[in-house]
Amino acid sequence: MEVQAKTFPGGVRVTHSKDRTEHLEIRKAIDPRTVVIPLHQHTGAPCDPLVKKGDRVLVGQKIGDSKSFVSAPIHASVSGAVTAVEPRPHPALLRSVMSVVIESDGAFEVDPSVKPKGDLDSLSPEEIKQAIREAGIVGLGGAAFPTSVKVSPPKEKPIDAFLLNGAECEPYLTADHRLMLEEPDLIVFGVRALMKAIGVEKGIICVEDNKPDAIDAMSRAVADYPNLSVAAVRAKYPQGGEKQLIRAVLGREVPPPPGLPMDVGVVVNNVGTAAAVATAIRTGMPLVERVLTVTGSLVKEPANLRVRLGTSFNDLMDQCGGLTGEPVKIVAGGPMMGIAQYTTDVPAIKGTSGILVLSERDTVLEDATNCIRCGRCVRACPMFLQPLYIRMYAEASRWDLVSRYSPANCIECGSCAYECPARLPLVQWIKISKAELAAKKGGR
Amino acid sequence: MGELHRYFLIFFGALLVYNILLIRFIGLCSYFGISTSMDTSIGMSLAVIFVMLISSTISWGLWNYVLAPLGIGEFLYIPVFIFVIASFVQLEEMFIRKTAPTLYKAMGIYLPLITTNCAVLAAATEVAKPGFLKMSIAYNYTLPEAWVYTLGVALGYSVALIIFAAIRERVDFAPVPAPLKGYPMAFVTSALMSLAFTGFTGLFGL
Amino acid sequence: MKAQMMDLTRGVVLENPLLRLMIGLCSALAVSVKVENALFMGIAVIFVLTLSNVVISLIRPVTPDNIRIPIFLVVVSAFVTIVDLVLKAYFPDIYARLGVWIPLIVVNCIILGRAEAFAYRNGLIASAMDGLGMGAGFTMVLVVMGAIRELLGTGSISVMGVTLVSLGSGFQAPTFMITFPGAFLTFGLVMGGLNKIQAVMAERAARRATPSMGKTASGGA
Amino acid sequence: MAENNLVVTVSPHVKSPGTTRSVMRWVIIALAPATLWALAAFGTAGISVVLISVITALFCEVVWHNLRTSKGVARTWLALALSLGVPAAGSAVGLGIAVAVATVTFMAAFTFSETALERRGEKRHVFDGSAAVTGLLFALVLPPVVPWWIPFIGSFVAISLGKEIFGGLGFNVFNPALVARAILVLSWPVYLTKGWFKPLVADATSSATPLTAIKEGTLAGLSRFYAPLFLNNPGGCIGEVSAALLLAGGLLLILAGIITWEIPSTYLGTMVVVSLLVGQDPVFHLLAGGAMLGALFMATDYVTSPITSKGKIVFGVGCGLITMMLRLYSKSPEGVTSAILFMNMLTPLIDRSLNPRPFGVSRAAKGVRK
Repeated sequence: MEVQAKTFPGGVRVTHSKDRTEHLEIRKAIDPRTVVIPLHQHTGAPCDPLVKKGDRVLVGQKIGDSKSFVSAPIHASVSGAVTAVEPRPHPALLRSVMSVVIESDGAFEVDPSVKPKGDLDSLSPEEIKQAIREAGIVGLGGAAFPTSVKVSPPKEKPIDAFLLNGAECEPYLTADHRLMLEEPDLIVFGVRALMKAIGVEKGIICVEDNKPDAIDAMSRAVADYPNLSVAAVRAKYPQGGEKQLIRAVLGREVPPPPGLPMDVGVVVNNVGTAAAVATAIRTGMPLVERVLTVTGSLVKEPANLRVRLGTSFNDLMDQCGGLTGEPVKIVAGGPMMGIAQYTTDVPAIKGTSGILVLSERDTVLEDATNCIRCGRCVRACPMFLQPLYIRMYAEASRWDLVSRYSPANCIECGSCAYECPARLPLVQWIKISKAELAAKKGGR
Repeated sequence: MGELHRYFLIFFGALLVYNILLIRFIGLCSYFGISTSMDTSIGMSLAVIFVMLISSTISWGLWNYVLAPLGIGEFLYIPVFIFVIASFVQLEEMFIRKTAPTLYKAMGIYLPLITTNCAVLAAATEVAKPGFLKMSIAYNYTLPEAWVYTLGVALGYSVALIIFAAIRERVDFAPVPAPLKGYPMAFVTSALMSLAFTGFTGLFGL
Repeated sequence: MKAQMMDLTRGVVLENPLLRLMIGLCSALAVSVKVENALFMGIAVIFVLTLSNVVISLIRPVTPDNIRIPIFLVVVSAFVTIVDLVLKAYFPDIYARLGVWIPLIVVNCIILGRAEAFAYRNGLIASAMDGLGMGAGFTMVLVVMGAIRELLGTGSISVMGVTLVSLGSGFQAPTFMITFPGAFLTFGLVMGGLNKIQAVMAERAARRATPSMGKTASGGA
Repeated sequence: MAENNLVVTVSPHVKSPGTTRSVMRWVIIALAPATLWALAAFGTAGISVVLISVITALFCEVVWHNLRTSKGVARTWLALALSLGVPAAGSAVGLGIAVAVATVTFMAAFTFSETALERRGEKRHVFDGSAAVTGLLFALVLPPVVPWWIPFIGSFVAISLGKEIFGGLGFNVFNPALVARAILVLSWPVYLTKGWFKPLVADATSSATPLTAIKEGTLAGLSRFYAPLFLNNPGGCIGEVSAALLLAGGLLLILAGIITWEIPSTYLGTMVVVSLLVGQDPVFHLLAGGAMLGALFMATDYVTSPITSKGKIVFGVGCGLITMMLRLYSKSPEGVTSAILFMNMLTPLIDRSLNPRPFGVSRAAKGVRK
């Protein structure tokens, strides 16, 4: 299917370094003895615990929920006794978060509430949204935004296109790629469920052209659904960004914050999210496990693992043959947007798309030098910003001048800092500017 | 065509080749003070263009119809010009404050500053008693030439001021050596700006 | 007598118009091409400044407050006209070179500044002394700048036809110093140099002032 | 909690291979063919100019670096005094060449010892090669036969006044090499504009370059100059010997992604258009004088040219217009230096007003913020 691959302006060419794991089948991770399940694994209000020390829980049983609309309930991924409900280190928030610690009894008894939700055609959009909300499904691309909120746009914002994000533009990570190869039908079922929930006609599955096998697999899977199609997009980072995918495939641009994709009539979901929705409807099992890639030059046998949520990084790294050297950085997620960890005693959560062990050679630890105004960060920025000025004025704390370059538009994809020959921490300064301007309420 | 060509030469000479700030060094007091921010620079430029055009017209009129015929020009031109300009600016400030408050907000506050601005007086004097620009074309200013000349000087002032404001917005954030911080660095930057303007000496034979 | 001395020296160092208050630049840079020009302009400014200070402080009781600026202007322009005519009569070649900048003394910020800030509020003697001091400070800086630029730019300094100093024929003078950018550069670097000297002196003074506490964190620019 | 020394920094954790040092290395590689060809053409005269200029630039960079980071301040002041005092005293007493050689070797030794010291204990000093590039570029805009102290003082001025006084690399507003050349042209015009051998000139009397010959209208039938100008023009400055090698170097930089196409193409393009309008021979204007060196290596200096592509186009067109205006209507034969300096001055204003269209603001209503 030689359709011309679409792309978006800006962005950077990154070395994929996916070769070590892109041909490995997804393997089921060894069941953990204990799991630590944080009550805040999504964007939005954290959940309140529904269980206490000593309770016995079953697989799929809800152990945390929140009354607020923008939230997603938390479920147990193992059966066993709750040994503690206490703050534990968190891979994304870099501070301790209230978590439920469960000692597994090895039985993995399934909770009675886990029952298939029935046939897709008989389910009404409301029932599908309710199923998604109950299953605690969030965006698995990395943002972890509650899917139930995303699929219920307000009336005055009509949606005319649904994009499935199969770009996976982060180097090293291959989870989505493997998922598309091994379970295309499950994904298509999930896409149809999401589209029915939103009430949108047209669905496009977008895959980067560096994964031709995935494009073929998905094309075969959508063959008998006329309203679904597959679009090849050129492999360029950050193609996986929501706004960049919409611009590349549909040519529309989401307005600056607080603009959302729904403002241009589009909803974008990740491949993993679609699979989780399909599982929730077909088997009734809530989001208790996910596929992630454990890789990096120091990992002896990198792998794509289907992991029960709450398994600690240590266990996952051990079952991949351990490390062949002293790691400099351990990153939760991809190298471009992932978060460097200060300890390995953190659990894999809904938003963890990969565990990356980087050696001295992989990462770059040089000191920053003077900005030589080469303009590469301006050319690289997919949001058409000028990072060098944000940094220059932020360093001098001139927030009035910083707000003129609207740091709030930044999606923190890291393209600018990637390209910067002076190794300046541009993303760090933009994050500081965002916080500073938000605090001052003056920022756009 | 000769007339138009002369206008072009006079305008070009006043704007670039003999830029009033960077080549003739006139009006520097306000130049260094105002250029710390772009908005004030734009406001001041508007005010200077407005005041200079009108005060030059008045001084031209005074010289050709009052001072020169009476032959007292040589002795009284300084007090007369400065008095005219000072009182005119005072009048004009009241006028603008009443009729155009927004315009007043944009440039009004600079009007009193202009009374002590050398550039306005220099332009007014030149229009009356040519010779200060030492341009190679022979000229004794007719009214249109006076306007073209004054417009050239005023725009030259504004261009230099606005460019300098943009540069200072960058140089003020540079780690300049401690003793040079502030005004000394402004002087050195102006030196290099003047170097760029000196590239135009002798252009069009001026 | 002490007060008068204070008025006199203030203009020269503490509140030097050119280097500290940054006023009066209009007539300074253009004139600093030759020491001769600098001297004549300096003397002109001293003359106008001192006398106008005197007159302004004399007529202080009788000047109505709201139109005092135009009155100052008239007084100053009277003296400037005197200078203008004297120069044109007795020193035609100097006048040819300084021609334009003489009338600009009227709007020179120093004169109006001192008139407004000092002469209008103080006695006759004090105003005269202040005018003299300010004029002297202005002239001193102008002459120093003129010397630097003329010596480096042409290789020798000559006043009224008499060459005072010369670097010899072998010296190929960088004529950049007497071009327009040279003026800005000389002023900038001299100002920077002064700041440096002042910082070093302040540091030494701070260190001398607290020898007992050993090497304290020295102040300075 | 296992004891570990994990590094925690903000993302991204991988970076592109390009560093400031590699950028400067690419520029030197791109300049190498034209420089070597010129040195072959001019022999020892050319070589000494380039050597003095580059060594002084590096020495000056080390001096400024030590003073700024107050490392070894005493020995640096001493070295500076020596490097300036010895030549001054020597030339006053007429020692000429001996003093020159002594000063240059002293500077080279001091620079080497400083950088070696730097590498040993302390972390590698940011000797990113930008001083070397400035020194080389400055040498290329000098005529080959000049007194030895011209590249010496010029390089000092280029690094100190052109770059370091603004606070180091990245903060200067004007191209350092051109600042130095402009100051030297104003200081010692006799060495900079005329007086070097010109086998190329039609009549033996005037010793001007082909460009000045045009101005004086003494040159007809320019086409016979294409071949020499393109390949072997000993009439101009060191860098102008072969437009072909400069063009090759420039294209190499564009292909390597070091410089972008906007500035060179709009600069040279505007020159072609203007010379056609005025009825002059465009190819000649491109090949003659500093146009090729200016458009490909001087105007494209990152620090002193605009950031956005719109800004670069305005910059290029501006440079082209001013260069032709100066070449056609002003006294001096060459306009490239003044044109680029003037546009450098406008760059902060251009950058401030020509901002890229914000993402999501409809292309029609382009919200260009002031």
